[in-house]
Amino acid sequence: MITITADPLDLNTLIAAVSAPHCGAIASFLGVVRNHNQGREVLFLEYECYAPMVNQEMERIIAEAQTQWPVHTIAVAHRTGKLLIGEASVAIAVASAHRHAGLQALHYTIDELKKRAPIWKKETWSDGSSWIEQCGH
Amino acid sequence: MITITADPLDLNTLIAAVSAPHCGAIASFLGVVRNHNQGREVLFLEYECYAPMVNQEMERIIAEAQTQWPVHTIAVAHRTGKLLIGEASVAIAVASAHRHAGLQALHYTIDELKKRAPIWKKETWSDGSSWIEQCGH
Amino acid sequence: MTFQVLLFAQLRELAGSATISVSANAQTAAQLLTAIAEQWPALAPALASSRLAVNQAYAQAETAIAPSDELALIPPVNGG
Amino acid sequence: MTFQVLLFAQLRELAGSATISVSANAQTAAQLLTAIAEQWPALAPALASSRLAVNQAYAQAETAIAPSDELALIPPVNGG
Repeated sequence: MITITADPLDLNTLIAAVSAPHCGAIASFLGVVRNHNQGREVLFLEYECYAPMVNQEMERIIAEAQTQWPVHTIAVAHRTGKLLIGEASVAIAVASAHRHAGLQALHYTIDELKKRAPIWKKETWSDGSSWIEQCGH
Repeated sequence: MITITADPLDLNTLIAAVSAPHCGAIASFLGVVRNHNQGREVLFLEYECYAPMVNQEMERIIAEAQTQWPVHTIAVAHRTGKLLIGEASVAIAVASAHRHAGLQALHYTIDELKKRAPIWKKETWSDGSSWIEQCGH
Repeated sequence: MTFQVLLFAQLRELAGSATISVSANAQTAAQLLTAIAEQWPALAPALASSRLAVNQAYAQAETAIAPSDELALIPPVNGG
Repeated sequence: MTFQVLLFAQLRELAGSATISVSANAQTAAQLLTAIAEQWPALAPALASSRLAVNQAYAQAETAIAPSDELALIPPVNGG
Protein backbone atom coordinates (compact mmCIF):
# COMPACT_ATOMS: atom_id res chain seq x y z
CA MET A 1 0.00 0.00 0.00
CA ILE A 2 1.69 3.20 -1.20
CA THR A 3 0.37 6.70 -0.65
CA ILE A 4 1.77 9.97 -1.96
CA THR A 5 -0.02 12.97 -0.54
CA ALA A 6 0.29 16.67 0.17
CA ASP A 7 -1.71 16.18 3.38
CA PRO A 8 -0.22 15.51 6.84
CA LEU A 9 0.67 11.85 7.39
CA ASP A 10 -1.11 9.78 10.02
CA LEU A 11 0.81 6.73 11.23
CA ASN A 12 -2.31 5.25 12.84
CA THR A 13 -3.98 5.03 9.44
CA LEU A 14 -1.06 2.98 8.13
CA ILE A 15 -1.01 0.77 11.22
CA ALA A 16 -4.73 0.10 10.89
CA ALA A 17 -4.24 -0.73 7.21
CA VAL A 18 -1.56 -3.35 7.83
CA SER A 19 -2.98 -4.94 11.00
CA ALA A 20 -4.33 -8.48 10.81
CA PRO A 21 -5.42 -10.99 13.47
CA HIS A 22 -2.41 -13.25 12.90
CA CYS A 23 0.13 -10.41 13.11
CA GLY A 24 1.67 -9.94 16.54
CA ALA A 25 4.17 -7.24 15.60
CA ILE A 26 3.82 -3.88 13.94
CA ALA A 27 7.08 -2.08 13.31
CA SER A 28 6.87 1.47 12.10
CA PHE A 29 8.98 4.44 11.16
CA LEU A 30 8.39 8.15 10.85
CA GLY A 31 10.82 10.50 9.13
CA VAL A 32 10.43 13.99 10.54
CA VAL A 33 11.78 17.35 9.36
CA ARG A 34 14.67 18.35 11.63
CA ASN A 35 15.55 21.90 12.62
CA HIS A 36 19.06 21.58 11.24
CA ASN A 37 20.93 19.54 8.64
CA GLN A 38 24.67 19.43 8.00
CA GLY A 39 25.19 22.37 10.35
CA ARG A 40 22.60 24.80 8.97
CA GLU A 41 19.32 25.88 10.49
CA VAL A 42 16.40 24.64 8.40
CA LEU A 43 13.27 26.80 8.10
CA PHE A 44 11.24 24.42 5.95
CA LEU A 45 11.51 21.74 3.27
CA GLU A 46 9.80 21.19 -0.04
CA TYR A 47 9.43 17.66 -1.37
CA GLU A 48 8.95 16.93 -5.05
CA CYS A 49 8.49 13.46 -6.50
CA TYR A 50 8.00 11.54 -9.71
CA ALA A 51 4.83 10.00 -8.37
CA PRO A 52 4.11 7.11 -10.78
CA MET A 53 7.72 5.89 -10.54
CA VAL A 54 7.68 6.25 -6.72
CA ASN A 55 4.72 3.89 -6.78
CA GLN A 56 6.49 1.41 -9.07
CA GLU A 57 9.81 1.53 -7.24
CA MET A 58 8.18 1.17 -3.81
CA GLU A 59 6.15 -1.80 -5.08
CA ARG A 60 9.44 -3.41 -6.11
CA ILE A 61 11.07 -2.60 -2.75
CA ILE A 62 8.09 -3.99 -0.81
CA ALA A 63 8.12 -7.16 -2.91
CA GLU A 64 11.86 -7.57 -2.23
CA ALA A 65 11.28 -7.15 1.53
CA GLN A 66 8.45 -9.68 1.46
CA THR A 67 10.70 -12.15 -0.36
CA GLN A 68 13.48 -11.79 2.21
CA TRP A 69 11.39 -11.83 5.42
CA PRO A 70 8.05 -13.38 6.37
CA VAL A 71 6.01 -10.21 6.71
CA HIS A 72 2.34 -9.74 6.01
CA THR A 73 1.77 -6.20 4.77
CA ILE A 74 3.94 -3.10 4.31
CA ALA A 75 2.39 0.33 3.96
CA VAL A 76 4.34 3.41 2.91
CA ALA A 77 3.19 7.01 2.78
CA HIS A 78 5.30 9.94 1.59
CA ARG A 79 4.35 13.56 1.78
CA THR A 80 5.02 16.16 -0.91
CA GLY A 81 5.02 19.95 -0.95
CA LYS A 82 6.08 22.26 1.85
CA LEU A 83 6.82 20.77 5.29
CA LEU A 84 7.67 22.55 8.53
CA ILE A 85 9.99 21.41 11.34
CA GLY A 86 8.51 18.43 13.19
CA GLU A 87 6.19 17.36 10.39
CA ALA A 88 6.46 13.81 9.09
CA SER A 89 7.75 13.38 5.55
CA VAL A 90 7.54 9.59 5.41
CA ALA A 91 5.66 6.92 7.35
CA ILE A 92 6.10 3.15 7.06
CA ALA A 93 4.28 0.36 8.89
CA VAL A 94 5.07 -3.35 8.65
CA ALA A 95 2.86 -6.07 10.10
CA SER A 96 4.29 -9.53 10.75
CA ALA A 97 3.62 -12.57 12.88
CA HIS A 98 6.96 -12.16 14.66
CA ARG A 99 8.99 -9.08 15.40
CA HIS A 100 12.41 -9.82 13.89
CA ALA A 101 11.03 -10.16 10.38
CA GLY A 102 9.03 -6.96 10.72
CA LEU A 103 11.90 -4.91 12.14
CA GLN A 104 14.30 -6.09 9.45
CA ALA A 105 11.79 -5.50 6.65
CA LEU A 106 11.14 -2.02 8.05
CA HIS A 107 14.85 -1.20 8.07
CA TYR A 108 15.23 -2.49 4.51
CA THR A 109 12.20 -0.57 3.25
CA ILE A 110 13.30 2.83 4.59
CA ASP A 111 16.91 2.26 3.47
CA GLU A 112 15.87 1.34 -0.08
CA LEU A 113 13.30 4.14 -0.24
CA LYS A 114 16.07 6.61 0.55
CA LYS A 115 18.35 5.09 -2.09
CA ARG A 116 15.88 4.51 -4.90
CA ALA A 117 12.53 6.31 -4.63
CA PRO A 118 12.54 9.31 -7.02
CA ILE A 119 11.84 11.95 -4.37
CA TRP A 120 13.77 15.17 -3.87
CA LYS A 121 13.88 17.69 -1.11
CA LYS A 122 14.83 21.33 -1.25
CA GLU A 123 15.86 22.89 2.03
CA THR A 124 15.28 26.52 2.82
CA TRP A 125 17.50 28.08 5.49
CA SER A 126 17.59 31.59 6.87
CA ASP A 127 20.20 32.44 4.20
CA GLY A 128 19.20 30.53 1.07
CA SER A 129 17.91 27.25 -0.31
CA SER A 130 19.16 24.22 -2.21
CA TRP A 131 18.28 20.75 -3.40
CA ILE A 132 19.92 18.40 -0.92
CA GLU A 133 22.19 15.45 -1.60
CA GLN A 134 22.02 12.61 0.89
CA CYS A 135 24.25 13.02 3.91
CA GLY A 136 24.73 9.26 4.23
CA HIS A 137 23.31 8.98 7.72
CA MET B 1 9.87 7.09 30.00
CA ILE B 2 8.22 3.89 31.19
CA THR B 3 4.49 3.39 31.61
CA ILE B 4 2.67 0.37 32.99
CA THR B 5 -1.07 0.65 32.62
CA ALA B 6 -4.30 -1.32 32.47
CA ASP B 7 -5.65 1.14 29.89
CA PRO B 8 -5.35 0.77 26.10
CA LEU B 9 -1.99 1.90 24.73
CA ASP B 10 -1.71 4.86 22.39
CA LEU B 11 1.43 4.90 20.23
CA ASN B 12 0.88 8.56 19.31
CA THR B 13 1.25 9.56 22.95
CA LEU B 14 4.66 7.87 23.06
CA ILE B 15 5.72 9.40 19.76
CA ALA B 16 4.74 12.86 20.98
CA ALA B 17 6.68 12.26 24.20
CA VAL B 18 9.94 11.35 22.44
CA SER B 19 9.79 13.86 19.57
CA ALA B 20 12.29 16.72 19.56
CA PRO B 21 13.23 19.33 16.93
CA HIS B 22 16.65 17.79 16.28
CA CYS B 23 15.28 14.24 15.85
CA GLY B 24 14.63 13.25 12.24
CA ALA B 25 13.67 9.63 12.90
CA ILE B 26 11.08 8.00 15.10
CA ALA B 27 11.17 4.22 15.10
CA SER B 28 8.36 2.45 16.88
CA PHE B 29 7.01 -0.97 17.69
CA LEU B 30 3.64 -2.33 18.74
CA GLY B 31 3.18 -5.84 20.08
CA VAL B 32 -0.36 -7.00 19.41
CA VAL B 33 -2.31 -10.01 20.72
CA ARG B 34 -2.50 -12.60 17.95
CA ASN B 35 -5.41 -14.92 17.33
CA HIS B 36 -3.21 -17.98 17.65
CA ASN B 37 0.05 -19.01 19.26
CA GLN B 38 1.96 -22.25 18.82
CA GLY B 39 -0.95 -23.74 16.94
CA ARG B 40 -3.79 -22.98 19.35
CA GLU B 41 -6.58 -20.46 18.98
CA VAL B 42 -6.25 -17.70 21.55
CA LEU B 43 -9.39 -16.13 23.05
CA PHE B 44 -7.67 -13.56 25.26
CA LEU B 45 -4.54 -12.92 27.29
CA GLU B 46 -3.90 -11.72 30.80
CA TYR B 47 -0.70 -9.88 31.60
CA GLU B 48 0.73 -9.69 35.09
CA CYS B 49 3.88 -7.82 36.04
CA TYR B 50 6.18 -6.98 38.92
CA ALA B 51 5.74 -3.29 38.27
CA PRO B 52 8.55 -1.65 40.26
CA MET B 53 11.10 -4.08 38.85
CA VAL B 54 9.76 -3.61 35.31
CA ASN B 55 10.49 0.07 35.79
CA GLN B 56 14.00 -0.59 37.08
CA GLU B 57 14.86 -3.18 34.45
CA MET B 58 13.52 -1.06 31.59
CA GLU B 59 15.52 1.94 32.87
CA ARG B 60 18.61 -0.26 32.68
CA ILE B 61 17.74 -1.49 29.17
CA ILE B 62 17.09 2.05 27.92
CA ALA B 63 20.38 3.24 29.40
CA GLU B 64 22.18 0.34 27.66
CA ALA B 65 20.56 1.24 24.34
CA GLN B 66 21.48 4.90 24.75
CA THR B 67 25.08 3.90 25.47
CA GLN B 68 25.29 1.75 22.34
CA TRP B 69 23.54 4.06 19.86
CA PRO B 70 23.14 7.85 19.60
CA VAL B 71 19.43 8.09 20.33
CA HIS B 72 17.61 10.88 22.08
CA THR B 73 14.66 9.42 23.99
CA ILE B 74 13.11 5.96 24.33
CA ALA B 75 9.57 5.55 25.64
CA VAL B 76 8.10 2.18 26.61
CA ALA B 77 4.53 1.38 27.63
CA HIS B 78 3.28 -2.06 28.65
CA ARG B 79 -0.28 -2.99 29.33
CA THR B 80 -1.49 -5.29 32.11
CA GLY B 81 -4.71 -7.17 32.77
CA LYS B 82 -6.96 -8.74 30.19
CA LEU B 83 -6.30 -8.09 26.49
CA LEU B 84 -8.33 -9.17 23.48
CA ILE B 85 -7.10 -10.14 20.00
CA GLY B 86 -5.72 -7.14 18.16
CA GLU B 87 -5.08 -5.06 21.27
CA ALA B 88 -1.56 -3.74 21.85
CA SER B 89 0.34 -5.21 24.80
CA VAL B 90 3.53 -3.18 24.36
CA ALA B 91 4.46 0.05 22.60
CA ILE B 92 7.95 1.48 22.15
CA ALA B 93 9.04 4.71 20.46
CA VAL B 94 12.62 5.81 19.87
CA ALA B 95 13.60 9.29 18.66
CA SER B 96 17.00 9.85 17.09
CA ALA B 97 18.73 12.29 14.78
CA HIS B 98 19.38 9.51 12.24
CA ARG B 99 17.44 6.38 11.46
CA HIS B 100 19.99 3.58 11.85
CA ALA B 101 20.62 4.37 15.51
CA GLY B 102 16.90 4.55 16.24
CA LEU B 103 16.03 1.32 14.45
CA GLN B 104 18.83 -0.59 16.16
CA ALA B 105 17.98 0.81 19.58
CA LEU B 106 14.34 -0.12 19.00
CA HIS B 107 15.27 -3.69 18.10
CA TYR B 108 17.50 -3.96 21.17
CA THR B 109 14.86 -2.51 23.50
CA ILE B 110 12.09 -4.91 22.48
CA ASP B 111 14.46 -7.90 22.47
CA GLU B 112 15.75 -7.14 25.96
CA LEU B 113 12.28 -6.33 27.28
CA LYS B 114 11.18 -9.80 26.17
CA LYS B 115 14.19 -11.43 27.82
CA ARG B 116 14.36 -9.48 31.06
CA ALA B 117 11.27 -7.46 32.01
CA PRO B 118 9.35 -9.32 34.75
CA ILE B 119 6.08 -9.60 32.87
CA TRP B 120 4.04 -12.76 32.38
CA LYS B 121 1.19 -13.66 30.13
CA LYS B 122 -1.46 -16.28 30.59
CA GLU B 123 -3.24 -17.40 27.46
CA THR B 124 -6.82 -18.58 27.46
CA TRP B 125 -7.91 -20.81 24.59
CA SER B 126 -11.25 -22.39 23.82
CA ASP B 127 -10.08 -25.47 25.78
CA GLY B 128 -8.04 -24.15 28.69
CA SER B 129 -5.43 -21.68 29.83
CA SER B 130 -1.77 -21.55 30.78
CA TRP B 131 1.13 -19.28 31.61
CA ILE B 132 3.19 -19.14 28.42
CA GLU B 133 6.89 -19.71 27.97
CA GLN B 134 8.56 -17.79 25.19
CA CYS B 135 8.41 -19.44 21.81
CA GLY B 136 11.73 -17.93 20.75
CA HIS B 137 10.42 -15.96 17.80
CA MET C 1 16.24 -15.14 59.90
CA THR C 2 12.94 -14.89 58.08
CA PHE C 3 12.77 -13.74 54.49
CA GLN C 4 9.64 -12.56 52.67
CA VAL C 5 9.66 -13.48 48.99
CA LEU C 6 7.26 -12.13 46.37
CA LEU C 7 5.77 -14.62 43.88
CA PHE C 8 4.26 -14.06 40.45
CA ALA C 9 2.37 -15.88 37.72
CA GLN C 10 2.60 -19.70 37.93
CA LEU C 11 4.65 -19.52 41.16
CA ARG C 12 1.93 -17.45 42.83
CA GLU C 13 -0.69 -19.95 41.68
CA LEU C 14 1.39 -22.95 42.85
CA ALA C 15 1.84 -21.42 46.32
CA GLY C 16 -1.69 -20.04 46.48
CA SER C 17 -0.18 -16.77 47.71
CA ALA C 18 1.63 -13.70 46.38
CA THR C 19 4.20 -13.86 49.22
CA ILE C 20 5.92 -16.67 51.06
CA SER C 21 7.97 -16.66 54.26
CA VAL C 22 11.23 -18.58 54.38
CA SER C 23 13.14 -19.21 57.60
CA ALA C 24 16.78 -19.80 56.78
CA ASN C 25 20.30 -18.91 57.77
CA ALA C 26 20.93 -17.69 54.21
CA GLN C 27 23.59 -15.15 53.23
CA THR C 28 23.37 -15.48 49.44
CA ALA C 29 20.77 -15.84 46.71
CA ALA C 30 21.83 -19.47 46.14
CA GLN C 31 21.36 -20.35 49.80
CA LEU C 32 17.92 -18.76 49.86
CA LEU C 33 16.87 -20.69 46.73
CA THR C 34 17.94 -23.94 48.41
CA ALA C 35 15.85 -23.09 51.48
CA ILE C 36 12.83 -22.21 49.33
CA ALA C 37 13.07 -25.55 47.54
CA GLU C 38 13.11 -27.39 50.89
CA GLN C 39 10.33 -25.44 52.56
CA TRP C 40 8.00 -24.90 49.57
CA PRO C 41 7.84 -28.16 47.61
CA ALA C 42 4.66 -26.93 45.92
CA LEU C 43 6.85 -24.54 43.90
CA ALA C 44 8.99 -27.34 42.50
CA PRO C 45 7.44 -27.41 38.98
CA ALA C 46 8.61 -23.86 38.27
CA LEU C 47 11.43 -23.21 40.74
CA ALA C 48 14.34 -24.55 38.70
CA SER C 49 13.53 -22.20 35.83
CA SER C 50 13.04 -19.18 38.12
CA ARG C 51 15.55 -16.51 39.15
CA LEU C 52 15.80 -14.52 42.36
CA ALA C 53 15.57 -10.74 42.21
CA VAL C 54 17.05 -8.68 45.03
CA ASN C 55 15.84 -5.11 45.34
CA GLN C 56 14.35 -5.20 41.83
CA ALA C 57 17.44 -6.49 40.06
CA TYR C 58 18.33 -10.02 38.96
CA ALA C 59 20.67 -11.69 41.47
CA GLN C 60 23.67 -13.90 40.81
CA ALA C 61 24.23 -17.06 42.91
CA GLU C 62 26.63 -15.21 45.21
CA THR C 63 24.58 -12.01 45.55
CA ALA C 64 24.28 -11.13 49.26
CA ILE C 65 20.81 -11.00 50.79
CA ALA C 66 19.31 -9.73 54.04
CA PRO C 67 15.76 -9.97 55.44
CA SER C 68 15.32 -6.24 54.80
CA ASP C 69 15.85 -6.70 51.02
CA GLU C 70 12.94 -6.79 48.61
CA LEU C 71 13.12 -10.38 47.36
CA ALA C 72 11.16 -11.86 44.47
CA LEU C 73 11.10 -15.10 42.53
CA ILE C 74 10.91 -14.44 38.79
CA PRO C 75 9.60 -17.35 36.71
CA PRO C 76 10.41 -17.31 32.96
CA VAL C 77 9.25 -13.95 31.67
CA ASN C 78 7.11 -13.44 28.61
CA GLY C 79 6.24 -9.79 28.23
CA GLY C 80 5.86 -7.80 25.03
CA MET D 1 13.64 10.40 -33.68
CA THR D 2 12.46 12.80 -31.03
CA PHE D 3 12.38 11.79 -27.37
CA GLN D 4 10.49 13.59 -24.61
CA VAL D 5 12.31 13.41 -21.28
CA LEU D 6 10.81 14.38 -17.89
CA LEU D 7 12.96 16.47 -15.55
CA PHE D 8 12.77 16.93 -11.79
CA ALA D 9 14.24 19.01 -8.99
CA GLN D 10 17.53 20.73 -9.86
CA LEU D 11 17.40 19.40 -13.46
CA ARG D 12 13.98 20.97 -13.94
CA GLU D 13 15.27 24.26 -12.58
CA LEU D 14 18.43 24.15 -14.73
CA ALA D 15 16.36 23.57 -17.90
CA GLY D 16 13.59 25.95 -16.87
CA SER D 17 11.12 23.23 -17.90
CA ALA D 18 9.67 19.96 -16.65
CA THR D 19 10.16 18.29 -20.06
CA ILE D 20 12.81 18.53 -22.74
CA SER D 21 12.83 17.28 -26.34
CA VAL D 22 15.88 15.47 -27.65
CA SER D 23 16.37 14.68 -31.34
CA ALA D 24 18.71 11.71 -31.65
CA ASN D 25 19.24 8.43 -33.40
CA ALA D 26 19.44 6.73 -29.99
CA GLN D 27 18.73 3.05 -29.38
CA THR D 28 19.93 2.78 -25.78
CA ALA D 29 19.86 4.74 -22.54
CA ALA D 30 23.57 5.55 -22.87
CA GLN D 31 23.10 6.96 -26.37
CA LEU D 32 20.21 9.13 -25.24
CA LEU D 33 22.24 10.47 -22.29
CA THR D 34 25.04 11.43 -24.70
CA ALA D 35 22.54 13.28 -26.91
CA ILE D 36 21.05 15.09 -23.89
CA ALA D 37 24.51 16.23 -22.80
CA GLU D 38 25.17 17.65 -26.28
CA GLN D 39 21.80 19.33 -26.78
CA TRP D 40 21.15 20.57 -23.22
CA PRO D 41 24.41 21.99 -21.88
CA ALA D 42 22.41 23.82 -19.18
CA LEU D 43 21.88 20.43 -17.48
CA ALA D 44 25.62 19.76 -17.20
CA PRO D 45 25.98 20.58 -13.46
CA ALA D 46 23.65 17.69 -12.53
CA LEU D 47 23.66 15.38 -15.54
CA ALA D 48 26.66 13.22 -14.61
CA SER D 49 25.06 12.27 -11.28
CA SER D 50 21.65 11.56 -12.83
CA ARG D 51 20.20 8.29 -14.07
CA LEU D 52 17.74 7.61 -16.84
CA ALA D 53 14.45 5.91 -16.02
CA VAL D 54 12.57 4.08 -18.75
CA ASN D 55 8.90 3.43 -18.14
CA GLN D 56 9.28 4.16 -14.42
CA ALA D 57 12.23 1.87 -13.80
CA TYR D 58 15.95 2.69 -13.60
CA ALA D 59 17.71 1.91 -16.88
CA GLN D 60 21.11 0.35 -17.44
CA ALA D 61 23.46 1.78 -20.08
CA GLU D 62 22.31 -0.82 -22.64
CA THR D 63 18.59 -0.60 -21.86
CA ALA D 64 16.69 -0.18 -25.16
CA ILE D 65 14.61 2.96 -25.64
CA ALA D 66 11.98 4.14 -28.09
CA PRO D 67 10.22 7.52 -28.48
CA SER D 68 7.04 5.94 -27.14
CA ASP D 69 8.68 5.11 -23.80
CA GLU D 70 8.14 7.25 -20.72
CA LEU D 71 11.63 8.66 -20.18
CA ALA D 72 12.83 10.61 -17.15
CA LEU D 73 16.11 11.94 -15.82
CA ILE D 74 16.49 11.16 -12.11
CA PRO D 75 18.95 13.39 -10.23
CA PRO D 76 20.31 12.08 -6.90
CA VAL D 77 17.27 11.18 -4.79
CA ASN D 78 16.74 12.28 -1.25
CA GLY D 79 13.33 11.15 -0.05
CA GLY D 80 12.36 10.00 3.40
